Amino acid sequence: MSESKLTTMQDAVRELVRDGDTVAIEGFTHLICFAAGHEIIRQRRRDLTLARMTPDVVYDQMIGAGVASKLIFSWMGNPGVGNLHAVRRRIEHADPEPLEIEEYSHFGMVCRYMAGAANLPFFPIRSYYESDIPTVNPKIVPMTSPYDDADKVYVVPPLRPDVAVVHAQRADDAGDTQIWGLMGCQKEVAFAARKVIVVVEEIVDESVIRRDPNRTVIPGAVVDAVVEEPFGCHPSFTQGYYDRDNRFYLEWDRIAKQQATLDAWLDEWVHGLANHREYVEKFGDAHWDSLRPGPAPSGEVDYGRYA
Amino acid sequence: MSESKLTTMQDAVRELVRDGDTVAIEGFTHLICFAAGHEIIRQRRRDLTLARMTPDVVYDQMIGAGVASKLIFSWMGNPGVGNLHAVRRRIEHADPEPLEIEEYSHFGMVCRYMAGAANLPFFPIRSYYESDIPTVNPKIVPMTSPYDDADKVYVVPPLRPDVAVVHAQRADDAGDTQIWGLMGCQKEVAFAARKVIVVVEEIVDESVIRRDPNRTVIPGAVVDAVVEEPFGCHPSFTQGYYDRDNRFYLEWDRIAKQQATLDAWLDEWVHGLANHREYVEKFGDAHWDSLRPGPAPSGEVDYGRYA
Amino acid sequence: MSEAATGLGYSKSELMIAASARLLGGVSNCFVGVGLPNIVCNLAQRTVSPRLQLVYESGVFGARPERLPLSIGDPTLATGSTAVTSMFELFAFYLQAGLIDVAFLGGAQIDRHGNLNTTVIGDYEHPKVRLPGSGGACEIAIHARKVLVIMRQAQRSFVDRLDFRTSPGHSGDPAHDAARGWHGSGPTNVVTDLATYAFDDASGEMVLRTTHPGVTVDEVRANMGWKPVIADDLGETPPPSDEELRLIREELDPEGVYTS
Amino acid sequence: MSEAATGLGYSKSELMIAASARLLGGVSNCFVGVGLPNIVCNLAQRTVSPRLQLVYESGVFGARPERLPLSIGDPTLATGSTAVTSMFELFAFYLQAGLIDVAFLGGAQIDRHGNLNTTVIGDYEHPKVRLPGSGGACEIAIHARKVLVIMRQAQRSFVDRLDFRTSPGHSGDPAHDAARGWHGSGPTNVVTDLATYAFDDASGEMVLRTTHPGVTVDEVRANMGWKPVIADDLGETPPPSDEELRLIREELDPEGVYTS
Repeated sequence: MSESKLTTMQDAVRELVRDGDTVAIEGFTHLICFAAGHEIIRQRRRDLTLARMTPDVVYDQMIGAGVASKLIFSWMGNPGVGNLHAVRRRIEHADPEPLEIEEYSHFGMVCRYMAGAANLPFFPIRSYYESDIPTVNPKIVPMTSPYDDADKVYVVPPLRPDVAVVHAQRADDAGDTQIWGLMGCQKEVAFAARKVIVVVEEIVDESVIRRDPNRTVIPGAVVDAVVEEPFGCHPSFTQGYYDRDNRFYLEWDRIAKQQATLDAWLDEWVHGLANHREYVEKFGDAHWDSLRPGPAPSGEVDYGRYA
Repeated sequence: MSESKLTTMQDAVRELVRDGDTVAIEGFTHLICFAAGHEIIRQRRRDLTLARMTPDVVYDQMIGAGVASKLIFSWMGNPGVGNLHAVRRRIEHADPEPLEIEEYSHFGMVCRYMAGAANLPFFPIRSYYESDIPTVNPKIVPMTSPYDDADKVYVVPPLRPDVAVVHAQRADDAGDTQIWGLMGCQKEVAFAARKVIVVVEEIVDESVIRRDPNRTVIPGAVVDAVVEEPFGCHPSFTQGYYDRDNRFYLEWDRIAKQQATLDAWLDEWVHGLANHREYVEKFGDAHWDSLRPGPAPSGEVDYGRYA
Repeated sequence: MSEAATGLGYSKSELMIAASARLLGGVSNCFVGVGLPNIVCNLAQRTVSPRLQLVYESGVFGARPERLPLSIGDPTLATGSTAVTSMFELFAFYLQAGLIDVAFLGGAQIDRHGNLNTTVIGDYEHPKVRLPGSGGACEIAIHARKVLVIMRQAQRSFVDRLDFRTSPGHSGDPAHDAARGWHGSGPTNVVTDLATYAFDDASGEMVLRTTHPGVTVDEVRANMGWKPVIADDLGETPPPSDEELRLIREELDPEGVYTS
Repeated sequence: MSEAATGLGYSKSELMIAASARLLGGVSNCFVGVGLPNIVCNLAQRTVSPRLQLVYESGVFGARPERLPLSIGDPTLATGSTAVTSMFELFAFYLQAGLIDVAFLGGAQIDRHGNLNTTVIGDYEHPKVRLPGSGGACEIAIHARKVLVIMRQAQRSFVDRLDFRTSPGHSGDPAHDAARGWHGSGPTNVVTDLATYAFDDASGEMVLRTTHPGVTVDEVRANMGWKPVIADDLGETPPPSDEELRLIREELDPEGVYTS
């Protein structure tokens, strides 16, 4: 009934990501598509505006590699470890070049995606009261309730990335996508973006999706490309498939401290490899086995057949 | 870890529904809790404001029984059949007494619940342009985008029912509730309401809920009472449990045409019965067997054990 | 109206269904109603629009009903569909965001610009007939890229002046319509039991395009409350093909619930 | 600081954890962070607050972590939880709606009114140190009914003037605070490696309540940027009980990641 959008990461990035685009690789600790970040570095995109609630190691790699000139975010750091050295060098010392920033709170970022997804000109939120954040971000503006002059909110504008990359456990080849575990803002960013690349651990038959339609988070109708990339979130995790590789997060703290060691890492692990499959092979099976969780099945429900 | 909120429909309505309350029994064709409507009639509540996107047979019964003085809605009718005779008698002829109405579009009603659930003073929507609806409902007010004077939306105020009744397939005794099939605005109305009665086909152990947390629509944290009431939606349906009893919807068209036949039906099927269990018994097992669908299992997913 | 009554080998409903389905060529995301629209969409999926996705305002995307749905919330719509979503998301992320290519509307009254009344006959405060209200119609009229109206035609339903404007149509001023910035801009076609209509780009007014076989222009005129603009190339509505009739009668409505 | 370093049979972290957990009596919905707050909540659940529900801004309600989470998005939090929701719903329906009874915040700087800076040290345009930013802190400070701050105390972190106010605390004017109409109104308690503090209802200013065993008031004063108000009933922070220490060492942080 619907056409296949199956492609490779290489082709998806080549065809859909342009220099100067606003790109969002989302995923809140869960489902962060490092494989897409690496391919964007490999294809040496430039002047990107990177949007993400929580810029972490993947954006430190991309910004350290020089693909971006601006960052839109709400929290930056190496979760549970510390700082993003490459990002800080650029913000604090314009080293090697300056990085423009536009910052919100978490809820502000989520609501920007919500407004983008829902085609709303603004989204109201009860935040930023008596905070200095609006003083450094003029896009966050106060508004009074039309029902009560004493009731004030702030509003944020829609954020519609040119490209959103959403990682998920599974999708069919039309892009009907199912996610379990932490949802982050995967649904909102997908509906908000002009172009959507869905990256999954497994392509499944449409019938698997149709057996549990309430599990579908993103319909193929908004998806432009579907890429099957096992372990595509490493060192982040995919619920039920593999664990976060915390050793890598700790190691990155050391790697990113100097631009030289960061560049060496990029040469070996990104530019030195043709694609994510080679990255997976380079780590070796034993490594991936060590990250596999035990089983925790969801159980089944019955939708009932009404014929 | 959390206390049981298990009770009977009789006690839930007696303790939580007061004369004059705003009550929302939601469910979009799916999961309409007729059992709660019948108990409210049985306990002869008065002067209620009834809120519901789609007032249908259950509200025709309640309004025909005289429990309500006002209706907040977006579409009224007997879906696939025709009119709500009792409601129309009151609106068109104040027979036996007038009924105040406050109407929206579907999206307007949903957004009123959204604003209530999210503690927002208003919710913006792109609707009502060049429609007469705002001229008869002053609560729907125009607003200009602070980012573009030429971009206009309408806003609706929050709707926070005193009591929401939400039917679902299953919940644990703390009120952690799971739904599949049509969601309507069950989640939004539950979070928006001050008091929530969850009615389910089956009470399940907390472990069943915890096996598939993404399936949870309403957390026990917002639930005040949990009632187990098999077939509590009849003649509406519960996905996977029983089908809509369309014969009853057709029959109701005949019953409601005259107040006398409506009263007789209430006497026999509501006042004449102590509770919903007797209603189920009165229909008999053969009837319920005829409404049971075939199997359509969802399949399982794996959350992974991270210990 | 029964087949016998037309004496043409098909019923008026079957003609309306076939004529409507042909308007769905190349459409992908279609907002479906119950009754005739449901059969129209299923017919289009089997003929002019194999990629057509059935979307229901109840929150179902990519439905594959195994039986004729009795309402837009029939359980057969959820089972086996591609996605089931909350009504907020359906209206916000799908409809308001412009993902719906075509939708169906009807009403108790329509005027020459395609404005529709599903709210009240008579005065709002003292109604002669209280109708269902907007439901999703107001949003659908604004956001669906194409809107197809299927109605029985009569003096009391095709009116010069609506008693209440529930859903906006064309304003009559194309400059104004363009400036609206909506995804849609009023109905694109009207199919009745007597004729089919389109809307004039310049005036935004309903234009008689074809009359059904055996129906005269006078008959059409006699059943509407204004003097209709008639297309220069006024023609006859092509009758349903044998294949269309076979699909309707054998697959889509074997019991003839909506088509006999 | 190691147990040896205190010479008291417990580490400063263990004291901070026990002191903080005791502040959670009777609490039900608790917004948890990583590190110390995570251990504090789990300890409270096993002692003063058996009904405590662990809520994570990542979208998890009623978590039952089988291991010490490495981040607020650790996969062990989703598996076996009561509900996993989108971040929009977590922030809108839970936090903004007032369902969160208590939350934990920290920061690079705090002032006497509990305003917090997690954004920048130095000038915003030309930062000396760029910090992570708000994350959910700004919303949490406004909407959580109680806010507990756990921080290491020093001249550079307990400052007279913040470089940037990321999250609002008390205004200093109780009338103003009452008129805010927020669910919360600035931090309720502060626990440091030297002492514990509450806030004065009238002035909204931080008040020294207890000093930790072996810590003098002068030592406390020497590690903050303003002259603190001292409670009339200034006391000593009760040390962790044997049971609290057993739970921390045997069940919650056996490897001593956060507590040694």
